[in-house]
Amino acid sequence: MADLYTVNKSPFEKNSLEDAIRFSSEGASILLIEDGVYGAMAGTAVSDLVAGATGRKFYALRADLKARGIAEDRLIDGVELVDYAGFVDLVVNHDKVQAWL
Amino acid sequence: MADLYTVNKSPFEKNSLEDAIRFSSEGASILLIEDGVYGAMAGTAVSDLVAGATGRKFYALRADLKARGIAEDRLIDGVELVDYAGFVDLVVNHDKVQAWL
Amino acid sequence: MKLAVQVNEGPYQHQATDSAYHFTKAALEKGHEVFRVFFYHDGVLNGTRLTTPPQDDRNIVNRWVELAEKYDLDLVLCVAAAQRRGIVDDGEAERNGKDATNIAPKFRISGLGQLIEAAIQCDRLVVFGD
Amino acid sequence: MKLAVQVNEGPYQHQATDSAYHFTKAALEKGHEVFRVFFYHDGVLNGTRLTTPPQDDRNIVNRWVELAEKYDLDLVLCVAAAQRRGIVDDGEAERNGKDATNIAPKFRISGLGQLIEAAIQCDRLVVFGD
Amino acid sequence: MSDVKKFMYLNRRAPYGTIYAWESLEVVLIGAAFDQEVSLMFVDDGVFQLVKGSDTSESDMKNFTPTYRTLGDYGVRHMYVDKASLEARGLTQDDLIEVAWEDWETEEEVDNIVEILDSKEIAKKLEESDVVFSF
Amino acid sequence: MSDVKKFMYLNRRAPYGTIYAWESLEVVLIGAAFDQEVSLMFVDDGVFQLVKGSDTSESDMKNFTPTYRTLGDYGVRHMYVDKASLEARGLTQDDLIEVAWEDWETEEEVDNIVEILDSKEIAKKLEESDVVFSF
Repeated sequence: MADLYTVNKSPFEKNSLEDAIRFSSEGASILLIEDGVYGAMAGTAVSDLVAGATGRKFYALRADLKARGIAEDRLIDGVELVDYAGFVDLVVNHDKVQAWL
Repeated sequence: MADLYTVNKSPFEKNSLEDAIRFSSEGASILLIEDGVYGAMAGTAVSDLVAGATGRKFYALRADLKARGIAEDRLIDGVELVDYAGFVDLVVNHDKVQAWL
Repeated sequence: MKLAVQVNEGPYQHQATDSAYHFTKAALEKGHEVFRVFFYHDGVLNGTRLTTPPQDDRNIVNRWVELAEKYDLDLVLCVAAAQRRGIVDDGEAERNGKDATNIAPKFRISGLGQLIEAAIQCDRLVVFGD
Repeated sequence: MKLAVQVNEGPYQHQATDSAYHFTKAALEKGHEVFRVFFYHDGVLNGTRLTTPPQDDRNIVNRWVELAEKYDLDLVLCVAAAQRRGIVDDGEAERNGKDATNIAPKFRISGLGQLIEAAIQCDRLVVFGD
Repeated sequence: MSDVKKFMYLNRRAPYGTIYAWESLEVVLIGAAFDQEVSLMFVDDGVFQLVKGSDTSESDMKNFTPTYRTLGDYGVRHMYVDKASLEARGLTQDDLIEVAWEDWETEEEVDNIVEILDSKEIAKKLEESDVVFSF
Repeated sequence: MSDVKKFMYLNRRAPYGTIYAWESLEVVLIGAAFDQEVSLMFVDDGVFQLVKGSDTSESDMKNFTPTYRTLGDYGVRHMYVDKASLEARGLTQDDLIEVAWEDWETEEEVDNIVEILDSKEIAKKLEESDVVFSF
């Protein structure tokens, strides 16, 4: 197993996503929630953070994407959407959770 | 007269200082308070923001520098220190105040 | 699995409290044990019974109370954080000479040790904050 | 000169309330008129009388109260923000069926129009926030 | 100074993650009663406030995005968007809501008061304002 | 799982501008009673928490910087600092406070448990922890 990282900050506003990637080990999962879901958008100035992070699996909370009007066809390839039940499963199926606020 | 910009965010954490410089006009004054005072430090990765901003006058709140252990000899040349009374004078002596939070 | 949840922010100002609620609810509905929800920093402001949110918006405090009633959930407000921010139960009112209380039902005020204990006892700690 | 001050954050969590207080005090000591201090967002939490900060720390609420007593300062909490966050005076308690109040002396609850009015009336608006 | 002041509301935060966008909007709505000259500025993550298609049904939050569309009726005359902030987020004007405006007395109409400006133009608008509200 | 867990406190915020640094420290102090294996990590503006020479006399805030020096007495075994964060802020280890540690039973002593690590080492420390506290 590996760790689950949660990121709730817009990558345009704070470096939490960058940190989560930098300090995570191969095999880690990174879940984007709240304003963190902006990091899942393709075609932005920071898309390469997620698109270029090999060996990490990315998830985004669907409820938070929808609230912000981000359609699924705007997402970076490979980002998987979860609901809160899926969030719980991710927590259970990883060694521990690291919140990068 | 010109506008006074207040910046209270660390320039390592948010782009408020960069914005205040970008959206200010020649002759503007920029006052660094709270975590914003880290923008006044010389020799950092973001020192050029202040050091390279021509036509703007920079101030920093002394109480906030001291609380953070930033000695005066660590500051960028030309940054002027003020106390809260000086903060009030700056507000009075400019057209208006723009808070870049 | 046994989970602990930490909430660092107050209601409405930051979505962290919403995320914590929905996560906790989903975990309980899936049959996991939520050992404790520990409210720290401005998070203690989730535990006031004096809020009156607009009719067309969610009632964050009541949601917690209802979840606690349904699942016998342990909602703990850090005493030090609560004192700084004015969240008071009967005991605190007496100790600190306050003339009113504002704590919501199902919440209790206790020490930081309750967070440490939760972290020791539980399989996972999940933190929600700004 | 006539000044208005807006405070967006609660006490202790963020230094914005400290900055607002020290600025307001300095302005009054210099002989300026502070027409109103308007508390918005979590800023309304500055107006609770139920805080008990540690003895070795500043008492943010009492500082505002003492400043208001000395200079007859108008401290206004936004009603909509106060309802969301559980700050209640007698009128609000009656209107919303609350069994307690927690507003501190010298603070009053009123509408957002008080902020707009202050911005119109004053020579400068100074905003403190997160 | 004239009776009418130029108010500028400076919005730099994403919606929903924090309450600032919504409570700022509440000030604009209330402020309509005061007959000032009102503009809104959207910079940094603030541009996300105007993105179309918000659906909060799964998150149980109040959806306030539609309220922006009505601002023309609340006396808001200009809504400015920072070009650089928009581009950095991969957005274009097509992604943003439209806000119509009409002067009931002169019958002057504007289909959409949402306008994209560059940094220099924004600096000028800020400088020309009498009061800047930040949230 | 053994009786003793590895606790990691992750600190990423500057002191004094917000309360997170101070209230996080309060958890560490209380946590000493629980005999876990405790480490603190300082990343991003969190490295500013350890800067020497704080003087809050003009700002009327509680000066908690000296409390970090005592953490060795509260069972904290390691304090790690991110090298990249430190360098970006123009700081060196000389700018940081020192924290001594002593094991009263074995008489083992460490003059300073504040240690600068690179990203890879930090990732490893985080991964080896059992619980990560974020504030």
